[in-house]
Order: sequence, then C-alpha cells, then structure tokens
Amino acid sequence: MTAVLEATGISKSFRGLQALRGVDISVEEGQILGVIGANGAGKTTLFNCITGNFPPTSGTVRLDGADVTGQPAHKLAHRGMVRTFQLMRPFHTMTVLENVEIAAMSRGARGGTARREAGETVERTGLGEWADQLSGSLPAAMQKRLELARALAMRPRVLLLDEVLAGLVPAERAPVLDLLENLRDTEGMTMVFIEHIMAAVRRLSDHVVMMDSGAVLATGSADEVLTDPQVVEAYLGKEASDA
Amino acid sequence: MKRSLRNWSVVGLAGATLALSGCAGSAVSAAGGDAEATTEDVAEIHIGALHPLTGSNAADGQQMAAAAQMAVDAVNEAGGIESLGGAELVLDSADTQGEAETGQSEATRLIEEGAVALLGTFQSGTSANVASVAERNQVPFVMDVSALDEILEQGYTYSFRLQPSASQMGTQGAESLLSLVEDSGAEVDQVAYLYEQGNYGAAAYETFLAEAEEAGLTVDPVIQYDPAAVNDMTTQITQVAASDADALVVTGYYRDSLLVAQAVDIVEPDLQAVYGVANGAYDQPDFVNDAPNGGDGYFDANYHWDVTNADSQALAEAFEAEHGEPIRSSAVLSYDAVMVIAEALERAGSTDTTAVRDAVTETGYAPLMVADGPVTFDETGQNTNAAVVVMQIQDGDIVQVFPQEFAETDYVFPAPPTE
Amino acid sequence: MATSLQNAPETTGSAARRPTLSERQKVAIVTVSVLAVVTAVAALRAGSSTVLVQALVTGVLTGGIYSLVAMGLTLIYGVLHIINFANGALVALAMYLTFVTVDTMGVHPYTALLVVVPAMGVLGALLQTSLLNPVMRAPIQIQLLVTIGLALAIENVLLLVFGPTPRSVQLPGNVGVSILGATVELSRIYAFVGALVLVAILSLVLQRTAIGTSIRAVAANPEGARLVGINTKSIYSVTFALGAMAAGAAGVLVAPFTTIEPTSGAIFNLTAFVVVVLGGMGNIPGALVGGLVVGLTEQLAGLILPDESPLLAVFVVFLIVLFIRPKGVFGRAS
Amino acid sequence: MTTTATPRTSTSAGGGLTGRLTTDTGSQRSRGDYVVLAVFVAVAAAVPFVLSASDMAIANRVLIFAIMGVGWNIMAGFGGMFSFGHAAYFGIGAYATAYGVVVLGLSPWLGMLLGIAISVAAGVGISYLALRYKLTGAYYTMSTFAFAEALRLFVIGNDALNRTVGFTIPVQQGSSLVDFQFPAGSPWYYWIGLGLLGMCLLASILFVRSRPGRFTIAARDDDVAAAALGIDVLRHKLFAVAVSAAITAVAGTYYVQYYMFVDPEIAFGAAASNDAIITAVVGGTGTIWGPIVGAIIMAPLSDVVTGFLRTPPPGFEWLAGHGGLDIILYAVILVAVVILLPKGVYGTLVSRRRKS
Amino acid sequence: MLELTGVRSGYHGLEILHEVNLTVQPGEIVAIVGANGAGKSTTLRTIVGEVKLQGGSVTFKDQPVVGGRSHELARRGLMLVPEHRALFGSLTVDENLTMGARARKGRWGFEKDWILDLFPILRERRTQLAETMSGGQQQMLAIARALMGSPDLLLLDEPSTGLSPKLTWTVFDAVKAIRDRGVSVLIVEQNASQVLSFADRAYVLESGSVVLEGSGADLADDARVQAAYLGG
Repeated sequence: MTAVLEATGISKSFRGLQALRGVDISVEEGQILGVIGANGAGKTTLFNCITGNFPPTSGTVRLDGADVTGQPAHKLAHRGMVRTFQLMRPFHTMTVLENVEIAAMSRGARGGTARREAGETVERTGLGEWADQLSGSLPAAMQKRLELARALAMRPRVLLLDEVLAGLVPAERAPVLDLLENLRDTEGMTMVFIEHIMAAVRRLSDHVVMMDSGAVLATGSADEVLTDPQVVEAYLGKEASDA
Repeated sequence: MKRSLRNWSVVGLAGATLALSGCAGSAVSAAGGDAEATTEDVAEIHIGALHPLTGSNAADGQQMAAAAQMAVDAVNEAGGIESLGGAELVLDSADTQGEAETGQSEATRLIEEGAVALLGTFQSGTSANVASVAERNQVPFVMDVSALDEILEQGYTYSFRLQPSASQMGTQGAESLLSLVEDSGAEVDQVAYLYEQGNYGAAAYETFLAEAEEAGLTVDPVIQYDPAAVNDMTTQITQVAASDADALVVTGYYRDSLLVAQAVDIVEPDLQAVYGVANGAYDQPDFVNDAPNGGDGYFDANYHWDVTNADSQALAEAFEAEHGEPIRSSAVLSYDAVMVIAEALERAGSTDTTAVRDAVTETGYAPLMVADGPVTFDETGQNTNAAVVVMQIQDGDIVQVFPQEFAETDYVFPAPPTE
Repeated sequence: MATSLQNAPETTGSAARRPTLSERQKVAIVTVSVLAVVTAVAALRAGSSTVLVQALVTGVLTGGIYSLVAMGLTLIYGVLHIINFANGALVALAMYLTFVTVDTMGVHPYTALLVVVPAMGVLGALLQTSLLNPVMRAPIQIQLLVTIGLALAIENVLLLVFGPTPRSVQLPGNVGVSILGATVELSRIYAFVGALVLVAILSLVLQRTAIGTSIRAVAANPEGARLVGINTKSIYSVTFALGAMAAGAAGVLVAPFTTIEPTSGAIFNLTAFVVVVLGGMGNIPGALVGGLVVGLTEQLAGLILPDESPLLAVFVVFLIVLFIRPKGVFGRAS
Repeated sequence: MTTTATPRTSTSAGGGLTGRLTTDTGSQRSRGDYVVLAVFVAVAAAVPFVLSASDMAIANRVLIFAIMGVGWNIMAGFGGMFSFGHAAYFGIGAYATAYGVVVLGLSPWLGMLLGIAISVAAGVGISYLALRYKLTGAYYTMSTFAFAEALRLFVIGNDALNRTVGFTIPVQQGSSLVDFQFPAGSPWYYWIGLGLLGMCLLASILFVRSRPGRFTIAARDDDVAAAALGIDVLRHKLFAVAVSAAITAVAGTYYVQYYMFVDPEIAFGAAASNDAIITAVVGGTGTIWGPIVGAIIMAPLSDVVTGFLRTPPPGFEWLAGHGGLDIILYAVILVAVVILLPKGVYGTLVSRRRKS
Repeated sequence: MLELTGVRSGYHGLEILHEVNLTVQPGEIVAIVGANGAGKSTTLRTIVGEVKLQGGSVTFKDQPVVGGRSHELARRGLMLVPEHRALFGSLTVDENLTMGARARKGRWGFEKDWILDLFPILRERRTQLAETMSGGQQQMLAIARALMGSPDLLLLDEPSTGLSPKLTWTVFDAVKAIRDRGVSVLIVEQNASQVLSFADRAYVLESGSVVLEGSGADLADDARVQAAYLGG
C-alpha cells in the first residue's frame, strides 16, 4: 500500500526561529495517524505546512503520490485534504447550518442539495439543536464540533484534525470518537490527528508520531510510543520517567 | 425683440447709476414709461444671485452679494423697471458654498422660486454647473466672475460673462506688457513665465505666448507648478535666475503667488519686473501685508474696477460707507451684472426669460469696470470689451498705472522686485 | 533604530529579527543609486548646476519640513496603531494658535511654542481620553473614522471662527542665506533644524525617560504593560498628547512661511502619510529619512517631468514601496 | 497567511469590520429583502409627486450617496476590505461617461458601461496587488487612499482629460432617455437614479445570496478557515471588488449626467471617498439596507443646514455667513455613530430587534 | 491571599469555567494541572480580570478583583506571567526589568541583584533586546520582570512551555526559591509530574471544573492524574 499523504523533511523557520526540523510523516489509505507532543512542539505548524497555509522552508508534501508542496490551501481542500483548527474559526456572523452549508457549497453542491447535506452533517455531528444559532456565540465545545462538521461536509479523503477533542468533557468525547472510527471503518477515510487526550490516541491511532522541539522524537504504534522512556520524560517530566 | 430701444437703454442705465450717486433719475424714467406698450403687470421681479457666501472664497462672495443688492436698490430707487410698470427688483441671494452641486441645487431652487435671471458665481466649476442649469431652464445667467474659457465653449445660448476670460487676460496681459515696456523705453527681450498647471494658468500662458511671440518677445523658461501641492518656489525662481529673462510673468492663485514673491525675495534674480497676468495675489490688499517688502513694484494685469470713473468711485465710496471695507473688483462685476440684467428687463418689457435673454444679448451697458467699451457679448456670450488694466504696488497701495487712460498715477518701470 | 516603536501587530512578537546590517546597507545602496540616477537625469533636464543644487537643497529642506509635520503621525501610529487623519488639522490649529498668540501679544513667533505646544498637548490628551480610548479595541478603521471626523470638525470650526481669509505670521529677520550656492529662507532652515531637534527630543523622551520607556512598553506589548501595573489608557492619552504636541511644534515652525488657512495642514496630510510609510510606520528617525526622500523626489520630479504634478511621482514611489516593501524602506524588515 | 490570532488586526486584507457587524447572510431572511426592495422602490417612486423641484435636488443627492454607499459596502462590509479610496471608482465612472459623451460622442449609457469596465479592471488590478502582497490593516487602507490620489493627480496632469477643468456635458433641449437628458427639474432624473439604485440593491441582495457572495462573507469572517474549506479567497475577494467598483462607477455616471459636470476634485477627491464610507458606516456596514438609511441621514445635511442659515432662528443669527457648520455636523454625527452605535443606525435597530 | 468562590467565566457569553473554587494561602505553591483546553489559562486570566466573571467571586487580599483593570491588580501585588510571556520585545532586558518595577507600590522588594542571581544569564544580556533572546531566556526574563514588581502572589502560566528539561528545572528551582522568600505562587502546568513534585497543593481541572484537589505529593501518585494525561 502506498501512502496517501506523505511529508518528508519538512522544515519551517519564522524569522530565523526554527519551528520544524526535517519532520517526516506518512499515512496510508484508511489509516489514522496520531500526532502527539507538548505545546510548542510544532504540531500545528506541521499541519499548516501540509495543508498549504504557508509553504515549508524545505521538504516535500505528497498527496496520492503527487507533489503538492506549497500549493494553496483551497486547492488542497479540493484535492480531498481538509483540516480543522485547534483555535476554532467559525464564520461567526453565520449560523451553524450556514457554516456547514458553505463547506458543502464549496465542494460543489448546489442550492437545496447543499442545504440538505449540511443538515445531515449537522445532525451527524450532534449539532442538530444548535443549527440555527449564530456560530460566533456557540459554546466552545459546540464550536469544536462545528469545525469537524464543516470539514466533513467537504467529504474529505484525508482529514487533518487539530485537537478536535480539547474542551470536551469525557461524556462528549465518546460520540466524536465513535464518529471518527466509523468514518475510517465504513468510508475508509484517512486521518491525521493532533491530540493531547491519550485515551483517544490509544483508541484511534494506527500509528503515532511523537514530536518535540520541532522534530520527530519517536514513532510507532500507540503502545510503543507511549511507553518509550524518551516520550514519557518529554511528556510527564523527568521524575515520572525516573519513577 | 426691441432693438429700437438701444439708445434709451443707455440713458436709462445712466439714470439708475446716477440715482446711486445721489442724483434723481426721474427725468429719464419718464422717458422709459412709454417704451413698452404692452406692459405686463408685475409688482416684483426676482433675480437670483449665486455666490460663495461661505467657504474659502466667502470674503469675495459676501461682497459680491452685497454689491448686487446695492445695484438692485439703485434700480428700485430710480423707479424700478419702468417698462414693467415700475416693477421692483428683488434679489434672491443664495450660497453656493463654492461647490458645484450646491450651486446647481441652489440655482434650481432660485429658478423654481421665480428668478427670471441669474448672476454669479465666482468659482468657474460652480459657474459651469449653473450655466447648464440656466440652459436647461432657459433662464439667462450673467457671470460676474469666472475666468475659465471652457464654460462658454459648450454652445450655451443663455450664459454670458462680463469679466475677461483667462485667454483674453493672457492676450491682453501680453499686449499691455509690450506697450508698457515700449512706453518706458526699457529693454525687455525675454521673459520667464511661471504658471499654475491647471487650465486657468495654461489658458493665460498659451494666449500670452502667442501674443508675445508675434511681437518677437522670447518666453523662456516656462515653468508650471501644482498650486495645491507646492510648498516652496525657490527652485523655480532659481531656474528663472539662471536664465537671461528680464522679467518674470506669473499666473497663479494667492498662496502660490505669495510663495513666488518669497522665493524672489531670497533668490534675488536679476529682473526688471515681476508681472502678474490674471494673478490671484498681486492686486490683493492682503498681499501687501504678507509679501516681503510689501510686494513693492509688483505689476498685475487683471480685470479691475475703473478707479478713474466717477460713477465707479461713487459706488466704491457708498460701498465702503455701508459695509466698512473697500470694494473688491469682483463685487463691482456683480454690480455690473445686475445692471446688465436690469437694463435688459427694461428693454424686454417682459419677464419672459427668453425675451430677457434676447435683450441681454443686445446690451450696450457701460460698465463700472475697466473696459474697452460698453458691454458687448459675442455669440458665445463673452463680453468682447472686457479688458485688463495694469496695476502696480507702489508704497503699499495698489494703483492703476497703465494704459494711460486708466492710470491714476505713473508706473515705475523697471521695478526690480529686490532692491 | 532604537526609537522605532514599530512592533508590527502582524508579527508574533517574540520572534521578530532586526534587519541585518547588510540588509540595511542594501536598501541604502539601492536608494542612493536610484537617487543618483534620478539626480543625473534631473541635472540634464535642468541644464544648470545652480538649479540642480538649488533643487537638492530645497528638496532636503522641504523634506525636513515634511518629516516635521509627519512626526506626530508616526508616533501615534507606532504606539496606538491609529492612522491619525486629524494630524493635518491639528497642524492647522497650531498655526492659528500661533497667529492668535503673535497677533494679540505681539511676541516673536517662536515664543508661541511656549503657548501652543502645551495647549496642543492638553487637547491631544482630551481627544484620546474622550473619543479614542473608548474604541481602542475596535479595528483600526473605526479609529480612522473617528480621526476623519475630528479632522473635518477641527478644520470647519477654524473656518467658522476665523473665516476663510488667509492669515499670516511674519518672522522678524527672515532673510535668504546661501548654502552651497543655493539660496534658502532662514525660517525654512529653522524649521529643518526644528525637525532635527524634534527627532532628538522625541528620541530622548522615548529612550531616556520613565514615561518614554512606558510608552515603548505599551507599544511593544499592551498586555504585558497592564501586567506590570501600567494603565495603558493613560499612556495612550499621553502618547496622543505627545503626537499633538509634535503637530503643535510643526505648526509653529511652519507658520512663518505659509499662509494660514483651515486647510493649510491638510495640504501636508498626503505627503505626511507617504513620509510615514516610507520611513516605516512608528519609526521616528525613519520619518526624517522618509521626509528627505519625499522632498527630493518632489523637487527632482519637478525638474524631470515639469508637466506633471510632482506629487504624482511621490505617489507612484509610495505605491511601489507599499507593494514591494510594505514595512517601509527604512522600517524594519519582517 | 499566518494562523496566529493577533489582537488588533484581522488576518483578512484591510482588516474588515469583523466583529462589529451584523450581517444579513442571506438565506434566512432575504426572501423578505426582495419584498422590501419592491416596496422601497414603489414608495420612493412617488417622491417626485410630494417634493418640490428644489427638494428633488436633495433627493437626487440621496440617491447618489446611496449608490456609493451600497457599492462601498459590498467591498468593505461584505468583503472585509476597508477601502479608503472609493473615489477612484466613482471618478472613473464619472470620467468615462463624460469622456465618452463629450469626446467620443457615445450615449451616456455606453459611457456607463465603459466606466464600469474600466472601474472593474482598475479595482481588480490594484486589489490583486494589495492582496497578493498581503497588505493588511493600515497599509491596505493607505494603498487604497494612495490609488485614488494618484488617479486625481494623473487626471490633473492629463491634457486629454482636460486637466483641472474636467468635462461639461453638452445641454440638449427636451427629454431623451437615450441621451439620459431631461429638462431641469424633471422627475426622470430621480426615477432613473432610483432605478439604478434599485438595480444596485438587487445586485447587492443577489451577491449576498450567491455562492461567490456567501464565500466572500465566509472569507471575511475567517479567511484561513475559508481557504481550508476550498474557497479561493483571493478570487472571491476580487469578485467582491469588481461588483463594488461597478456599482460605484454607476454612481459616477449618474452624477455626471445629473450635474452635467465633473472635475478631478469632485471625481477623485477625498470627499467622494468619505461620502461613500460615511454613508455606509452611519447606516450600518455589512447590511443590505444600512447604506440607504445612511444616505437619507447624511446627504441632505448640507442643504438642511443651508436652509436653516438662510433664515436663522433667534440666537443663531451670528452663524449666518459662516461656512462649515454643515460639515461640523456631519463630523459630529460620524464620530457619535462610530463610538456610540458601532453597528450603524440600521444595524443597531436590526440587532436590537433580533435580541428582543 | 487569593480566593475563588463558585467562579463561572468565559468568552463571548459562553461559559468555560463552571463553579470553580480555589484558594491560595500565603507562602505556598499551588499548582493547577489538567489537559489542554481544561480551562487552566482561563482560570488565570479570570483571576487577573482579563476574562469577564459571569458568576461567583474572586478576591485577592480580601478585596474583590474588578474586571478590565489588571494594571491595578499588579500594583496591589498580584503579578501574572502569561504563557506567551507578553514581554516588551523591542525593549532591552534591563528596560523590561525596570518596567516590572513599575508595579512595586511600597511593598518590600526583591532586590534586582537577587533576581539576577536567580537567572545569571540575564545579567550577561542586560542590554540585549528581549525579542532576540531564546525561549528559555525569555521565560526567565518574564519571571524576573514580574519579580521586580515585588509580588505577594505570582501567577505562572505554563512556564515550561518550549523549554528543555534542563531549563525547565532551572525555572522550577527558581519558583521554589521565590516561595522560600515568602511569596505565594499559583502555577499552571501541563508537565504534571514535575510540578506536583514540588507544589504544596494542587488542583486538577477537567473541562472547566475542579475534579481533584490535594497535596502535591498525594496527587503525584494518584492514578487518575496519570490517566488524565496518558489515557492509562
């Protein structure tokens, strides 16, 4: 099997500050890759480089084997790679339904179709009762779901999720995890997700990459990575690994 | 319509003017009585005056409105419009704020309120706008001040202009300069020309150039500038100083012409004279206060009220007595404009605006301004007898010095701007 | 360029790197060589070395005046991120205050500084406190609209009070002097020196005084400033007051060689914006350099393209710089 | 385009007024907009039967302000690009019409199309540069301002465009719809202007409901999110600029045909830009109807003040003969609205109603 | 010293913190730990009044904290070092420290020398611009700047972010030294094990609510804390 998404040697520096140092990741069709690491490790920057928010300083991004490095975000979205944002970015003057409708329209759905699809997606992501609320005044947890709903309305083949569970109480997490799992299992959706909640990482990831200071520190299965002494030290601090 | 009345009109007008200077005009008004047999019975005739009563030209605008009112009062005192049963004139004065749109809406309002003729407006842009309103409403419009040639190049049949156009002033400015030089016996072979780069400056310059070249006068260097942006004229005056020019000719507005004077003062070019053509500063009393050395010796060829004319002097005295400030030439032009309209009404004997327009076309009114003769409009509506006079600043006073017939005192030439 | 207040809000703050010396040298070399070529062309067109020298000297002097007028603008932008459209109106107000002072007390025009500058400071503080502080968290356009309103109000109040007739202020002993064969009015030299002094004073205030350090701190990071106990709103008011005082000083120094009308300051508005953008918004010494570039461009363009308004050349330079180097030629690179 | 949220400037070009807007985003309530538009045009069409001829001059000015406000609002209100130089598009419309009529002998309607075409090309060109080079905040605002100024200076220096004099439309006697000329005081100027305004409003409503319009609003709200959802932000913003420039150019044409005169200051001066901005801001940025409300408030100000001063009531006589009062009032209203009603008069009413 | 009672707060009318109760006594280090998005930073920002209080109360030295006036709080002796540090990037190290002292209003002070002894690297870089320093140095400068204001209570938001383990310990050692001079410290950390090893007391925050509280040592051994981070 070939990698659907493959990023090799991604480096990024901002005004001389090295945020990424030669990061390699790849994910195969229908698989889920978890990306973990402390705040400031460069996870979101990696997403930004991959999804075309800004070009990497060096390195290559391949989607379905084609070099898409530096292509603008909107083109990559139409090639099937869609992302969510850690800091929610709703179209705040629009309702939840309209937010999702925009995504459906962008994918190409027309008028009533876009609206119907948006309604379905809204229901599917548990936002049904919020559909007519202005997205700007939504609780954070609902905005998180909206991020996901909008991305799903694009019917992506590769979905990049940036801390989609953050801010959700455990009871709220389960349906989201179920949904993601379902998407992978029934639709074969490929995913890369940044997450701090390790239970979720353990449950979803086929593969895990641990980042630290802009570089990949460890990679492997969830169990392998989460028991790696280096990882434990970086994550929990020195004493925990000593203990 | 009433061509036969031409002779009468001169008499009638003289009467109106005399009334102002305190003499009774009753003798002539009787003569006017039988001029129009089919008199319409009207009690009042409205004339609309459009001037910038506020805005950056309000000082002129307010004087112009005041002088127009004095003209109306004079006509009414002399018995009103005899041919219309002694109907009184009423001046409806409106504020253009110096803006084209306001000028247009105010002109429309005045016409709607019954004005049979309009006068104004000072700013050329506003006048252009009012002229189109006048044309569309078929109401005569007599421009007192507005120099831009283009206003009357639209084929309008209801618009007239008393003052010399910019190009007339350029031509006559050159003629005056040439005769002045010849008269003085001085040697001027080359002049430098400095002008604001708008159409006003360009028209004055181009006609000046044509006249000068014909007479063999070299015009070089020629320098234009942006009057709205310029902050310093030293470089331009240095260009003049570096040339062989014997005199400097300047066409510009107040602020920039003052900058020229300041630069001339410090660069000290070797010039026999600074000579304004239609200059917005060199005939202004303020300039005497603001300029280095009081601008002593500066010439300006411009329209001006005729200081040598007794009627004009009487108006000036009356104006100063009533309003506490010396009358400006712009105000005298407004006075003349009302008189042209009044005289036309008298001959038309009708308040039909087209009849009034036809009568204006035939006017022969002798103006209080310096002129080559009575007001005579050509087919575009321009007063062909409009003329400039050369003024000079002498010991803090702005005096008419040339040509001889209008001179109140002798000119000084050469008059180097820096002593 | 330590007096730069520019902490571009677009940057993430901590990671900004100053331009290296070589970068700045590059800019300087390009600027100087462009100026040299333009000067050569101007020399050919002028055909006289006297005229060229005069144009260069005049360019430098008017450039100084432009930067003088722009100083308050750049200071206020640097700290408050407000494009103060009322800067020109404030300069005009200062000119009228100068006129009134000289007219009623009969003093030397420059002594009006003692009256005008403090008065403008008080006015500036009041304006910021009452009108601008309430909208400081709004997008910059909102503050821009407030200053547009201010500009219209100030200019028209001046018109209402003083009427449209131009006023003037005479400077005793204002004669022409010769510099390098060029002739220059003394009052313009004083204004140029005034610009230099103002740059020095503002730099000193910002660098060496407690209040100046607070201002720079607020400019650099308003949140951090609040966290160390600085009342940012009062610093905003102090800064606007300083900006208005700079406009006041400019008004006094410019008054002797210009006619005083309600729009006398607005004439400088356009050039002042160009100066500030060229110099890097918020960069005080940059404003001086920007002023010189504009002054020289205007003078040389006047020689090269006598048919066009020299301002057109200035604006074309402005647009090019905006697109190619939006942080200003002499501003920090980002 | 950085994803880092910044405190004072939005990441969208020109900053936008994001966060202070109420937007009629379209789908929920704009069926009603068509009805309101129809009623508005029908009621407004009766105005000439009510007002006197001189008051009609004010009504026509309201129309011009309104069209300019609607045009500006597309770009700044819905597109988030705060233009400070809409005089550029107004002026191009005015000059293209005047040049077409006077020099080329075209019908003013063709002149209008010419104006729209040039205006759109210029707007898209300059905005492409501004967006391409990511001018934001103050720099974007400055660039729009500088563009209008540069055009003004260009015209002043251009002989073919009559330099400072501008153009005067030749007067014809009688009415002609083809030549867009009627006797003075004819209500046809008003009706045509109202028709144009109606079409511009219709364009505005259609835009807000259309795919490009909704994508543009999405990009205004958050351009990064919009791009991530496959929206070509640059293309849609340029489309908004094109619509905005076209509408504003129509105002220019109407101005020229009504006043029959244009010069560089009228066309490209800062006052024209201010009028467009202030009309929309006072009424309510980012709403369909805000600019109409703004125009009704702001356009008659100068005439109202002039009328007031013509016969000042006791206590105000000293104001007669002094200029500037109208603009002071204009400025005070602007500042008061910006500080106290940041959503504008109409925008505030709408959001109050929504809350209650 | 600091008391939060039933605090509810959030942004744009939506609630992030639900009924949070929390106290800090004089001279103790209190830690708040929890996953990303649990509301840790919001708690700190609520304390300094940068986030609007929607219910409950925050008192500092028995006086209520008023929203929007964080500069007054600094003068009363409460200094926050935010996660992004909020340094004055275009000012030098020395100037940053001088600005910090602005908050000092008649309180006993940390001497500048003592502070520079705590972070000797700052002494070498006194004339360097803050924005040109490395992340670790900036963190130290941020703490040093706050200390210059002689706080009675120091709030630290994730001081270990972006620091190497070695630097992290330098910072934590400094925190202990600060506490030892009698200053209360409220510290928010992702690096749970480390911070719990020296905190006197700690709260575990989850989805805007306090789910656990106790002594640092107790919580360090609590399996539920481990679970919160590594998912068990």
